[in-house]
Amino acid sequence: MKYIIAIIKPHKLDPVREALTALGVSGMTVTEVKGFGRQKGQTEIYRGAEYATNMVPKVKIEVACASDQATAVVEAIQQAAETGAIGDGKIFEFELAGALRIRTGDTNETAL
Amino acid sequence: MKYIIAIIKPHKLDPVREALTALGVSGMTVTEVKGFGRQKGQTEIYRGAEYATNMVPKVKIEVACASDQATAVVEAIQQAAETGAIGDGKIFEFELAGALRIRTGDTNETAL
Amino acid sequence: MKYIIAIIKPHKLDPVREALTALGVSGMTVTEVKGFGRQKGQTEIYRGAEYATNMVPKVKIEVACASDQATAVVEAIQQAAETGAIGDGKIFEFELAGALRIRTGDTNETAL
Amino acid sequence: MSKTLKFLGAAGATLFAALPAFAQEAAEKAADGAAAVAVAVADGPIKAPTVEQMAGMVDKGDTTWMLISSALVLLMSIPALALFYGGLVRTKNMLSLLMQVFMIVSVAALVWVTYGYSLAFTSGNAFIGGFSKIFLQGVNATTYAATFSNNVYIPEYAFVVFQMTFACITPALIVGAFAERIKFTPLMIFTVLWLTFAYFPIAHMVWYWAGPDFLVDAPTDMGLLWGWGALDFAGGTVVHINAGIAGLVGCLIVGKRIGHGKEATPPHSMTMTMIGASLLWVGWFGFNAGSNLEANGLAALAFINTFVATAAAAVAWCLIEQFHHGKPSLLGAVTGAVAGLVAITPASGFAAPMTSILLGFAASGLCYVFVAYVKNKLGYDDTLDVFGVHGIGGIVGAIATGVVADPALGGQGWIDYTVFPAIPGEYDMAGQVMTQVWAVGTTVLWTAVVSAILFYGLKFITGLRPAEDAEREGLDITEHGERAYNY
Amino acid sequence: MSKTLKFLGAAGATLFAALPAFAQEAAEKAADGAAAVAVAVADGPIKAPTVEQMAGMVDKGDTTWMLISSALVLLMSIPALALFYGGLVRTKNMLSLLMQVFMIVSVAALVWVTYGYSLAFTSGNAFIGGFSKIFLQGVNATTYAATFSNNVYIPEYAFVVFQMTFACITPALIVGAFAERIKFTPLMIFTVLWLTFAYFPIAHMVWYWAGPDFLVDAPTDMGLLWGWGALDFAGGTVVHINAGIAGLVGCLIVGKRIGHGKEATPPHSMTMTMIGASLLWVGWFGFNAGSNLEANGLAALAFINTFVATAAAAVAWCLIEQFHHGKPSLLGAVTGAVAGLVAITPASGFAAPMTSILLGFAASGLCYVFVAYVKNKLGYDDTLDVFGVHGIGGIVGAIATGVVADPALGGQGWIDYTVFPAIPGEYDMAGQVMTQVWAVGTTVLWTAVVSAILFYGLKFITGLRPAEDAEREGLDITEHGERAYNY
Amino acid sequence: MSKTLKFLGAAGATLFAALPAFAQEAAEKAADGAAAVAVAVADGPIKAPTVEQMAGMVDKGDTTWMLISSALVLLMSIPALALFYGGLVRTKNMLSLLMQVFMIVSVAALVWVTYGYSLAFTSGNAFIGGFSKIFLQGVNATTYAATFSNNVYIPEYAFVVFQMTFACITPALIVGAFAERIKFTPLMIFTVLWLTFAYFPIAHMVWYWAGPDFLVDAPTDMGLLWGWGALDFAGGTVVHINAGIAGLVGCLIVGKRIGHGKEATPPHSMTMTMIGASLLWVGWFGFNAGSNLEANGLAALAFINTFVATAAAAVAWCLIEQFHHGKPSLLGAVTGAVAGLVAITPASGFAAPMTSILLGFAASGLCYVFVAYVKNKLGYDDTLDVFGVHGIGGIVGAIATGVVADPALGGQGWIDYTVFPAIPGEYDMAGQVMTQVWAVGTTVLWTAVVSAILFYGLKFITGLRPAEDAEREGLDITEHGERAYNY
Ligand SMILES: Nc1ncnc2c1ncn2[C@@H]1O[C@H](COP(=O)(O)OP(=O)(O)O)[C@@H](O)[C@H]1O
Ligand SMILES: Nc1ncnc2c1ncn2[C@@H]1O[C@H](COP(=O)(O)OP(=O)(O)O)[C@@H](O)[C@H]1O
Ligand SMILES: Nc1ncnc2c1ncn2[C@@H]1O[C@H](COP(=O)(O)OP(=O)(O)O)[C@@H](O)[C@H]1O
Repeated sequence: MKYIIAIIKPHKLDPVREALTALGVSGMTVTEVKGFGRQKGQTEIYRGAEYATNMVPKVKIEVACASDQATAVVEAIQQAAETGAIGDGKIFEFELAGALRIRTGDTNETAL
Repeated sequence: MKYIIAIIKPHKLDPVREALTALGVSGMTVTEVKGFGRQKGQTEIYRGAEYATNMVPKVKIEVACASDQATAVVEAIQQAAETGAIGDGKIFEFELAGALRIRTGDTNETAL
Repeated sequence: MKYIIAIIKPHKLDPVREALTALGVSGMTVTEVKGFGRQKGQTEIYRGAEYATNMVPKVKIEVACASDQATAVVEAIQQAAETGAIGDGKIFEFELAGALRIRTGDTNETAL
Repeated sequence: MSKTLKFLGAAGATLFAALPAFAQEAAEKAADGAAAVAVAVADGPIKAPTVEQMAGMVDKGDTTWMLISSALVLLMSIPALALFYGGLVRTKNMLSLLMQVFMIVSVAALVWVTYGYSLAFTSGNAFIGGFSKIFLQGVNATTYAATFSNNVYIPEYAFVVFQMTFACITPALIVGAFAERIKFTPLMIFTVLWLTFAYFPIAHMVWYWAGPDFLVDAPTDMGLLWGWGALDFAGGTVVHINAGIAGLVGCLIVGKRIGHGKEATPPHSMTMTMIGASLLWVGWFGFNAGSNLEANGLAALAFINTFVATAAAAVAWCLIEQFHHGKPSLLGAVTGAVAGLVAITPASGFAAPMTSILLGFAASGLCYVFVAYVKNKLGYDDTLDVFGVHGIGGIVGAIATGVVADPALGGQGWIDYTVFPAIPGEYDMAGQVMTQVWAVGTTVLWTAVVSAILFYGLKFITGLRPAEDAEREGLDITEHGERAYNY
Repeated sequence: MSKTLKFLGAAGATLFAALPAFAQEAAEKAADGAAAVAVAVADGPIKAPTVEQMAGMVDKGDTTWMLISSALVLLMSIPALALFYGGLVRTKNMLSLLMQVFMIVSVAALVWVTYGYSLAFTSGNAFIGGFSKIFLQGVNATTYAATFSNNVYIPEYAFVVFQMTFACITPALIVGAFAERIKFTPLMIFTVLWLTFAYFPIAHMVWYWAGPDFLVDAPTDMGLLWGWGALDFAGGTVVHINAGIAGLVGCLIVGKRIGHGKEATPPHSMTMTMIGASLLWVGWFGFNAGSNLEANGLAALAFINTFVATAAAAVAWCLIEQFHHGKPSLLGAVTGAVAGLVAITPASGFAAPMTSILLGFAASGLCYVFVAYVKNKLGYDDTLDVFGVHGIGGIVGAIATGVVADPALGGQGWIDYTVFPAIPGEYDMAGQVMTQVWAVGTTVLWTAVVSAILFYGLKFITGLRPAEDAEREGLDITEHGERAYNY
Repeated sequence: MSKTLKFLGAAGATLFAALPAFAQEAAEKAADGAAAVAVAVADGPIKAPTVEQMAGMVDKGDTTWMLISSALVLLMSIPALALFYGGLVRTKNMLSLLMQVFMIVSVAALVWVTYGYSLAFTSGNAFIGGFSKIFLQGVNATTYAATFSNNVYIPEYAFVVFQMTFACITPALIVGAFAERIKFTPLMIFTVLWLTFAYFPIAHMVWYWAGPDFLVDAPTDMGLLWGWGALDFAGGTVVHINAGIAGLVGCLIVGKRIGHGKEATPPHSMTMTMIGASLLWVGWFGFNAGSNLEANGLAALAFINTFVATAAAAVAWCLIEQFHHGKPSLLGAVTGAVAGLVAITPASGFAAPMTSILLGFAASGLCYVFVAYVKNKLGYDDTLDVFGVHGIGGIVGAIATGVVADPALGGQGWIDYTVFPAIPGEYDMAGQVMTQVWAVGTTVLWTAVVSAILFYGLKFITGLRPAEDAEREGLDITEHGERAYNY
């Protein structure tokens, strides 16, 4: 199994969610985060003074999936989340050693 | 070492914390997240109009532990977090390659 | 590639970010979390009654980096985040199986 | 309704407070604490008093009442309305709502003193006033405005500022209909134009008249709807129907939000919405009871009616939800409360507390139907139910005013200002209801046409909506470069 | 205290403002801007004036004052109290608090105009009024209510609405005691019953009397505690002790929250609590100074006392915390402020500013002891310290009123309304304190018994608490299907 | 300006409302609803009336106005200013701001009644009053304070409490300058000392005089700046320049925040800031129009000026941002609004609405320059622009008052109280502007010196800043052991 973490722009959450649902992904977990990267943040202006912020609000998506689904998931996220502008985000892929559904006790693939 | 990520219902946080403490787990990290899964969200009603929300508030718990403790941790979480209703959440298990306590510089098992 | 997760004290975020930038780390993702550990929380007082809180606000930093950079990153975080007082936090290291930059489709090291 | 000219208005309680005594003892008219009037008492009220005489007909209690009422109505716009609306949108658009309301208030205030007051409250024709008080010329600290009682005046600045707050809140109400998807600059332009072509004329038509000491000698110097005898105590037509219809037209022309109907858009902060609703309730006392222009028993009546109609409407909405969904919601409670406030507005000085409660119940139910069913059926995207609550609630209230004002139901009836001093007129409920219907119809038509022209015009000239990506990202960042929260 | 019937009340400043002058120059009584009174002046005040005569005894300044005071007291409930309470609970119960307060206000308003006003403020027996003004019959825009001064009246609707706001806030205060664990529907039923059997009787006992122009001829037409001569300027017994005791009884019968004592439950938003406390302070001026029913020097006295007692209590709590824990907290500051507001309430029109400051200090210290020690010792779960602050603060204030009202300490003493026109009575501090103690005891007993019966009854009939899982999940979702925040 | 002693003040509208009529008909002076004055009318106004006579010169409308204005000014401090400031800081310092403002208000109120009122408003020398009313001795519910009109009085407690709210808000304004980095205890000590040595003297210099019925016989019993003929309607010098300069001195002596200039510190909640700004606007009507001390046409003038100057300033700031950065921001809009409020303060009762608008525009532009350029150029860390907005806005307003008060521009001119009854004086714009400049200079100098001494003194005795780690962690936890939010 794989565990995919994607950092995307907040307003891309809905398209990404739809893309993943279309793929048959049964669940995901979403966190509001702040990102620091090449996209150095909008220049923010307070009372006329400009500041370069380097923390940009992002959304982190976590999806556990079967190993053979991983590539499709990554691709789906990339396509849905892309705007072409800097700050589109990253997708990270991990090995998932085990999974369990709390309600039923199902484990691994069946738990997802 | 293992790294356990559990997504649970928010009001189960206290029981889970107690169960883990009872087990001798020395620490954990908690994040407020939103979950998307089978539990399609309460039907929320705004001014008489119903919407099916698919984002349900959840709590994510992260626990690093020694490998031999992992099963016990997973079981403890499952028991404490279970309600039997849909949306109880998942537990994911990862290999943890290294750990370090910032204060002392202790590494790996001793760092937990 | 490695994926470093560090739990630090909130007011140490700026020094850590600076230390990592100095190291040439190109990005990171930050989440507000609550920590539960040895630092049992300030004794909080509400209307004269004392409670021991066990949830302390922390900040979680996630950095993906090339494997050979990992040690330097961990050290930099540790030095910047250390106060010597209890609750300074932990650093966890994971194997990162894959990475992708959404904007360009670059993968792995080049994606970071 | 009979075409006979009737002059109605908020009853002049000062004069009629003690009707039995009226005929017998002129001295009693020294009532209600106005030494001023005492001057007049000797030889009865003075017809068409001079400014110097008016100075002796002012009561500081009234002046205080009008000033504090003005402050309360400003409170209704900022922060109350801004919070009520803002709490209901998504976080990414919160700041844009706050900004829109804040700046509409600011712009409207400037427009009002520049030419709005003149267009609305000077003599002109039946549809619009003139430019005689442009830039407030001729208005100063020693000029006075008439009330609904013979020989009772208030400082004109107090009247200007009280009416100003109405001109500030009305366009701000509209923005809820197309919240989360409007560009800021066109909205500001719309505000100025809409005030000019919709608000000022309708305010003139509904509220302008020569005053109780002058009307007898100037029997045609009045706005169209006032002349018809339409009853609108505090602005059901001018404010709520006007804004409700403009909102409906606006949301149709602006179009639906991206994702409308598919994504749930839960209120980002019901806390803010509740604060807003509560302050709206508090401020509305200035709106309704202040519209009496005097601090007397009638103002107290308008006050208590405003209180209980709102309470009834909140309870009604909760009961409906309880039966319909099994749970009463806070959003329901506050929506009901606002519906009650809207509905009682035109009736507040005419109804009795018990009929106000019934009106509150009825308005709540009807608004519920529109908000929960009709809107979804017809599929328009009136984001914050400006039409469903202000439009429908306003129409219900305006028409029901014809019923509840009937003295037979404990109402205050109407006052015949064609005789001097004014006397209560004879009440014809059916006729009055028809007058109300005509007034509503006129307002709806006028504002719909003007709003449609303005929205279409701006759509083609400046555009109304931000780019799709900007809408997705949220107006806070794209229109104002800020976020509402940086926790 | 001597069993002799004494008639006390808020001093009639209008009459006694210029005591030396009183005997000599009747003309001076034309004081305080009321032309109205001028009518009376010619032959001295009129005993038992007719309604027509009353119409000439109304001052628009008073009317304005009563209306704006009513708005301020509504502000105290919504949003102030709702925010003060809501900020202190956990996020998951925030909305339930807002909803409870909002709907209690709405329901109480309807109950008040339906039969509450009649039960509280019409002639009946010493314990409860009658049904003569049920559905507000007989009340209209031209009826008047007495004040504490001979021949000074206010529109009855203004009196009705002012008192209404008190009936709205009192049951809302109670909910803090069992916040985070009460079902909504039983709470609404409780509100109606408790108003009927606890609030209306106690309001009648403490506040009902025939009025200064009528009492001489109707020497027994009054509430029980009023007849005893108990002093309660603005509702220390009726509002605060009443609610405080009901809260204590409620939290005992409802039971402790799950996890009480084990889990820390930090306030989810001290920002909201601070807004609430601030608006409570602002609104309380309407509550206390408005209770004077006239805008004169005594109202100003009640105002300044309310200000400085609160400031003193806030400072006192901070100093205690500084010495006790090394840091003053905002929660401490606002809790102290509210304790001061509660304590000064019965005394606000009787004390002098300097004795008010002392009262504020004392009340803050005593409430601290209850909130920080006694509660924990006894182990009851009064979530938001309704008993500790409103109950204890109310009792301290009510008893201390007997001390600070003493003219020897700069207080206002009491007015003997058995003579016409009224005159100041002779002050007996020890006797007065005993009267206050009796009044407190009666109130405590009455409300405790009524509340206990109602809570137990509802516990068995409808149940009071949500299921354990529902309580854990939070009342926002389980009772109302909404969240306070969706950021 | 000529060195001749001139006695200026807010024009006595009561008397001059009907100037043409003035000479002819003494009876007209019965104007504005005061039966009281009627007593006087028979033989013209009474010079130096006794307290008993004053009792007949009080209008309840004025009393209501002063009480509600006082409530509005308290609202400006808590919650308005606290939220306005608090929203702009980072989350970790939010609670500290709320606490600072809340406790400064509490402490200042106690200091005011203890000796502040006496030092500011009793006869002493040109710089400071005496101790004759220490602990408010001699003040009671039957003493009266003069207004700006002959023979018009208000209850002294109402005057005491109105002025108290000014003493409460002024030191609270200062804290914005060194927000996020000040220890709480020294701040409280500073508050007491600064009130004593800066605020009370300046209030005495600017506002103290014997009153219109007494000045003729006591031609030197007045504060220094009042004697110069400086015009300051509502406290441009006493409140805004005073606080603005103290803030500048404070932020220089306290030093910059850690990370200043490097880290962006976005406002943690623009929602709170907007609520604060809105309530400031609403409350400011009490501040400005309340400063008229009477509810008449002049109060209405001050009210409308306050409204439109603010609107103009908000619009101006947005337009500047639109041209400069392409987007108007909410922070800009509210900052502009506050700049407008500050600038109109000294001029509010003197200007005409149209000149107020121009003043609002000008002040907004000048404050923008200071906030956006000068501050960054000079590199001081005035966290919330207390100097840039209150200092600069206050100075602009104070000097411009000399221009806009000119009757040639529709202004109210000045009143010559050296004759009895008072009459309008002849206006010399250039001279008046010079007087204003002198008044500003004196205020700046006085407050700068006092503030510098106090800040340096405290720096060495108690220290002003928390430890570096504490500052990083945030003052909420380190100074008060609490967090503003625990979601
Ligand atoms: N090395 C990294 N480790 C963890 N998160 C990263 C890393 N680099 C970037 N991110 C996350 O991805 C987001 C987008 O990265 P950025 O460099 O701004 O744009 P792009 O991906 O278009 O090059 C950042 O805001 C951050 O949240
Ligand atoms: N594939 C997944 N990857 C990541 N998180 C998931 C996944 N599936 C479910 N979750 C998380 O688990 C929560 C519960 O899952 P859900 O399918 O609703 O219920 P259940 O676990 O009872 O079947 C979801 O809200 C989501 O946060
Ligand atoms: N086993 C663990 N798994 C996950 N997070 C942990 C674990 N132990 C500690 N943490 C995180 O690290 C933080 C600091 O740990 P704590 O034990 O309080 O202090 P220290 O690291 O100085 O011993 C905790 O608040 C928690 O967020």
